[in-house]
Amino acid sequence: MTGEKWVGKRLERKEDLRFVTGHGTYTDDVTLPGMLHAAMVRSPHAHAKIKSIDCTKAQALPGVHAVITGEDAKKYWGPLPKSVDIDMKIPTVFALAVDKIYYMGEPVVAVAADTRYLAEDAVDLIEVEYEPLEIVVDTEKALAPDAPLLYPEWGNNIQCEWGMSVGPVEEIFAKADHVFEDRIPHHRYSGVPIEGRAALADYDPYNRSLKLWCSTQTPLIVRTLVAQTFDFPEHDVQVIAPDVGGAFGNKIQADAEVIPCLLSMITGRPVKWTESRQENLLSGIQCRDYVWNIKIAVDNDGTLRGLKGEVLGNVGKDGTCHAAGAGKFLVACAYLPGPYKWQAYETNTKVVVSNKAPSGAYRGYGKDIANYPMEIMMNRIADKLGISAVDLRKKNMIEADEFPYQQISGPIYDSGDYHLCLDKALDLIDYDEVRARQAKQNGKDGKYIGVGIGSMLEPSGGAVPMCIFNSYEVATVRMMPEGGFHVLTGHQNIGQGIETTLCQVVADEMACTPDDVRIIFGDTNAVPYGLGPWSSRGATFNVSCVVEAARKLKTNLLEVCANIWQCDGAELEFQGGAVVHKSDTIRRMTLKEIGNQTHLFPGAFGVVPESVSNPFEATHYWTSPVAFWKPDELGRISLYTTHPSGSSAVVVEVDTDTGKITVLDIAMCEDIGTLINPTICEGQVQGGYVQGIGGALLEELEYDEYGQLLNTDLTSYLHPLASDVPDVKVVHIQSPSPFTPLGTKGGAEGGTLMSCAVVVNAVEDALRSFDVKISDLPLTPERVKGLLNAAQAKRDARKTERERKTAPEKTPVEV
Amino acid sequence: MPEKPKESAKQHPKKRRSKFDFARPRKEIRKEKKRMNVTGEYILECSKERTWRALNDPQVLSRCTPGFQSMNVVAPDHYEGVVKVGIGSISGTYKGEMKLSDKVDQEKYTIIGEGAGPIGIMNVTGNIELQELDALTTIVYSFEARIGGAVKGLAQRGLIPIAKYLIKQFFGSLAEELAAEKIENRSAHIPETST
Amino acid sequence: MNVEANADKIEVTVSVNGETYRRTIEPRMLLADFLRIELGLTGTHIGCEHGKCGACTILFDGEPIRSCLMFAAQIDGHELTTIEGLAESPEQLHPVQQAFIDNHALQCGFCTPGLIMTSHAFLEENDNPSEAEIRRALSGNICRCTGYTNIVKAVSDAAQR
Amino acid sequence: MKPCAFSYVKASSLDNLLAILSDNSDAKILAGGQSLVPMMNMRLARPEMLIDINDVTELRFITEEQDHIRVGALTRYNEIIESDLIKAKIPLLSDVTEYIGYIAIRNRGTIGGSLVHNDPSAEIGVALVCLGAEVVLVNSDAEERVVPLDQFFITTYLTDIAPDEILREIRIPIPAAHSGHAFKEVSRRVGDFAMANAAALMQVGTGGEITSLSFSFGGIGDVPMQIDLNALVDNGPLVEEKLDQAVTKVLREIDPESDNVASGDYKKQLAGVLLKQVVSEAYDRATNS
Repeated sequence: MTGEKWVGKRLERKEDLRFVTGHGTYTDDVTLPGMLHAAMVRSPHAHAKIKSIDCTKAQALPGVHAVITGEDAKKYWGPLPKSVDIDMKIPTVFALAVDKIYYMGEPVVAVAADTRYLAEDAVDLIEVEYEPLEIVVDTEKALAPDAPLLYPEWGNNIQCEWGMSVGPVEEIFAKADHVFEDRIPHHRYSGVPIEGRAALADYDPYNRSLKLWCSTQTPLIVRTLVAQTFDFPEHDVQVIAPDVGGAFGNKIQADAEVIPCLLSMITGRPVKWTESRQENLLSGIQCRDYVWNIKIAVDNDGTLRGLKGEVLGNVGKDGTCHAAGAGKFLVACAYLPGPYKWQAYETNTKVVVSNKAPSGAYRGYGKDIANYPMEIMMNRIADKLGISAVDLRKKNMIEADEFPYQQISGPIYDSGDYHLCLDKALDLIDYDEVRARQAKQNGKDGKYIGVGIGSMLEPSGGAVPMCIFNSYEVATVRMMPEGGFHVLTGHQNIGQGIETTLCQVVADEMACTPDDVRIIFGDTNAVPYGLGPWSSRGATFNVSCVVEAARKLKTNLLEVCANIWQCDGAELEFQGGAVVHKSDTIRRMTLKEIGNQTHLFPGAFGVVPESVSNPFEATHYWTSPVAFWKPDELGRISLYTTHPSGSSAVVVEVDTDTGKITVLDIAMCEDIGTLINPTICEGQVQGGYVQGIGGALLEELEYDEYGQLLNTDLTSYLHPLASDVPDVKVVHIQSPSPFTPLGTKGGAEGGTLMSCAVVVNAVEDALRSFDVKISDLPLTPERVKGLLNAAQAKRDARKTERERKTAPEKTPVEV
Repeated sequence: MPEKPKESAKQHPKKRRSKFDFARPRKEIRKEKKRMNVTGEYILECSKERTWRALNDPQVLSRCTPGFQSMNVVAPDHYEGVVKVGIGSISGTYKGEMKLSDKVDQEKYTIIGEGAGPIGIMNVTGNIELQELDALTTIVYSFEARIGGAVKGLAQRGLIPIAKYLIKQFFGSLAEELAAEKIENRSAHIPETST
Repeated sequence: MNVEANADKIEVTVSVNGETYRRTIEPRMLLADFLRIELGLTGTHIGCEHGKCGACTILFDGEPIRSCLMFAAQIDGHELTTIEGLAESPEQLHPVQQAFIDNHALQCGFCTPGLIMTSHAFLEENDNPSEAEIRRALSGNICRCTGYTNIVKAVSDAAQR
Repeated sequence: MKPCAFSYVKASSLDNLLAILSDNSDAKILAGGQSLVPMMNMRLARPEMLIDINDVTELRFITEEQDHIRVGALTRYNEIIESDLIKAKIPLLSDVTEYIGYIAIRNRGTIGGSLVHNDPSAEIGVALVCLGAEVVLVNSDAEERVVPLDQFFITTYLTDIAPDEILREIRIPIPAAHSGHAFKEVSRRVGDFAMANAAALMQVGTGGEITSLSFSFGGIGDVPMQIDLNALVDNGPLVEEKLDQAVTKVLREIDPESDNVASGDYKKQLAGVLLKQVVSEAYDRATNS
């Protein structure tokens, strides 16, 4: 008999009890004796010289303990260290502005006072004189020869350029039956978690140490960056990441988090900074914001031939130091080909700086940028060729028997069944029924139903070269004398449930129950160096190193038992919370007995054979078996280990009177290989999908031409509400990855990175009879109504035109 | 504001020059939506000459400008002072300066005002033109204001109506000034309330 | 400008989760901060401080309110219930709390206390709500993680308990 | 985002409130606080003194008096929604109040506060203008002032209330029996500022002709605005083209300003849509009542 298996079970989450009772501990919940509170003066200008700063009134205010400007802060710290540098220009930027302002909301002066209230009073008393400079916010205008420069020494506003060309591009484009081209822009928005950033710094001059509680996904990376910023010994820095109230990629750097550290060093007291919502929207990490110019060569029968994509990315002040935003456009170029087969591919990107807030990561990190234009083009091309968008996709998707498949851009796709995913998504939404309903309803009472579909790739576990996010993971599995286990990991619980899933994984390896395991994370003094959750890497990197570490420990413990019983380790196995002899099952030792014997009585000396180096714990370093950085003969690299995939469909209703869009139905089929906890995996898709819908319909960080952010509160930055979406139906198929020990792949981003395109497709489908083409997002009612009006005007014009002419005009083939 | 359809390759296959040269009609439309312009006329029962004198008298200007709390003359036609602007519950004190330029005697001038305070920044540019018609002087005005900083997001909501209201107040007080040359300090009182 | 923070302090006596507290506070102290800082009840979270996100929702004399839009000065003599006051014991959770766990209605858990307080109050009024009614009732609480599907399930599940 | 310091006074009664107010006319009234406190937290509002009127129970009532209903200024949205009297006599008001914010907001927000704050698309104002309500103001000398609501609103965020005055109550004429009403609004999400909204109240004669019709827009002008639709009154049964003519006429007359939720042009389009929908719905209700 074999013991119960935990991987694959819909286990309730171990972490939930503390959350539903209000006993979670988020950074702002931590209070230290003598703690001060930080607040910052933020620039109302988007681009300006700092002429003068007068802090005297603020310094005089009772209860204020420190007031420091960017200039003075240079005595304590250096520029923010770069976190990515793939042939990128690295600007010298500080966490507090020095001399110059680059975006509205940039911190200029920092204050520490007895209370946050007082700190904000002090901020009010600080007078800063600015000399406004010419502003550039628009991506394309930033490239104009006469554009104002953020960093004059660069000579332009381009932070990096990158490109590749594979296959006989020009020849294929010349020969193809059609070339479709389009300009596809995408607006700026971000994760905007309900818990903003928060950091509590405690510098101890007597212990020469710095302790930092911080709401972050990556405590160890933050430790390194903080140490580098202050040129402070990293081994004297401790970062503690308690519960994190949502992150989504926004919390993977040390940016403003260094400011409370600075204030604590100055005052010698603990200083807490809890980002207000206004601060979070102004300068919390922002994302998206790009424009594609895309060309696709295709034959009459729908066979995709060649692909050309040029993407302009806008990273605001910078995308390398405040946060690693610049890298996502390289990922976008690597994955534009998506789940489809191509014969030629050419791409390049220009990453542009502007007077907007710094750009970082948000659920997708380039995979969304790759997916959005491709999935929209697929539908538009299908329309033009008069074939169904489903058939066009299926015709060009990589077949299930072709894996592992090296995509033309370099990545090696591990496993999947793209066709099956698409079919399942269509079944789930009852595609044919919707089409029928659509045919019946559309045109009546001004309401139009549309169904959008899309497919996606969700590369998991990026290993980016020349970047602190270069991917590897280390875990230690440790046995207690009483038989239970600790898993020590640099991974972080940000809501994705590792306190449950990792226990399931270890329970299977050690033949115990999840309750016999506790995950130790979020304390850099307790765990091995690891990179944390981003790029959906948990199920690829973290799970894999935990599994391997557990297996190492297992082997050692079998050796110990074999030594005790004087038999061969191969005759023993873990089973039902014990080690048993396969043939002689009377021989049975519970984990508790093993723990006791090795640790206590008689103790290691008596039972541990020389062959076993360490019976108490095992550590494993896991890195990708397939990612390669050394460019191959075509200059291609492969950065992601596993390639989850999926398809989804959405039904919308457009009210043509008001332009308002209602999402009626959402269905997604995802393939992330082996599922550890299906309930949690579905939750990731459901939440992710709704974030993408927010981007398509509601959310925007909109800057006016003066660089003023127009969405500085939650009445103007619109998260999706419960009343804005229907249930998200999710199914999974499982194509285990050959590259991970359990066949697992990451699954945190698929919903987000594809839903935006699917919604746009659905709306264009609903308004097909108006021949409406969507460009700008989000699809506000006003914007949709505007498109409808324009379409009507166009239609009327054409009508009169036709009446004039006798011969009907011939319409060109391009989209 | 309804958008023009995006120009696609369909309409102008030849138009594309460099690969990053895309057609973009949108920005201009946006401006209209975000900018704040107020134009209008105000008729005074008095001569152009007297109106012009009043409009150039710092004392009169400071008395008539709603919320003006203090003003001193830096140079001819260049004043600095403190204005307390209230928009319902929203109220902010701005330190700022005001310049009169492009003067044509008894015809017109341009006002350029800048202010900054804890809740944000404010820039106002206004043109004022005088026309006389039998003993009546018509003041034709056009103002463009823009605000920035924390106040921006919320204030946008009531901005134009409030600006119109404040401008009316200004000319109202000016009319009174001219009617009876009585001196009396005024400031815009805007009731502050809550839900 | 009024920056002196010493606008005379005032004393409030309030009952929170059945316990009576007396504190002397600045008039401007927000109720949410009072609960978190003065009483150490950090289960009430602050997400926006302008009434949109709902993370700070608590019960004021039995009715759900935004604790970021009230001043502690206003609660003198009133009764409050926060998320900490809902469960009998760690073993004996409130039906809504249990339903949230059973239906995986939370991920990062930050919005959860506000959502549970709102749902609890809503179910007191309407013990057999439709999905549409639930979605409307929860529209004042933003959850960024779950996409709401499981929260709606949890609330209708709790209604049946 | 923490408010500036202020001094705080709790008014115990209306007289006490008026007394305090007469000595501190710069003070701000704290009622529900659902609009004021956010602005204070963002430091856009910096009152030096708050007068908390939440204990002034004399301002919290709903009573019927001959031909009208009196609602105390401190009456909370949820109390209006739950009031059987209002459900029975002024269903329009109950319906409209449901649109305001969220449960937690409706538990605190007050009808008086909403009117004095005067957001151009506040549902309550639009409904009450449609209903022809009046506000009763009192000052420290206990002088009363009764002002029709449409005159009370000056412009966005501004009303005709003096610094020493307090809004005591709202008087709402009870619509004749068998009136038909309707309210609709277009907003981005549930509980957001409406881009536009509209309310209608009408009676229909036996011949299917409209005998009286009151209609108001919110979000279209700088304050809730009454719209003259007399062309539709005593003009036979309501038919599509009559309504279309009315819409065309109204759209010629209005010129909405752009604000942070929608441009003027779009609001104008919404106005047309809402007018048509709301009038037809009210007509159906009136004819079937």
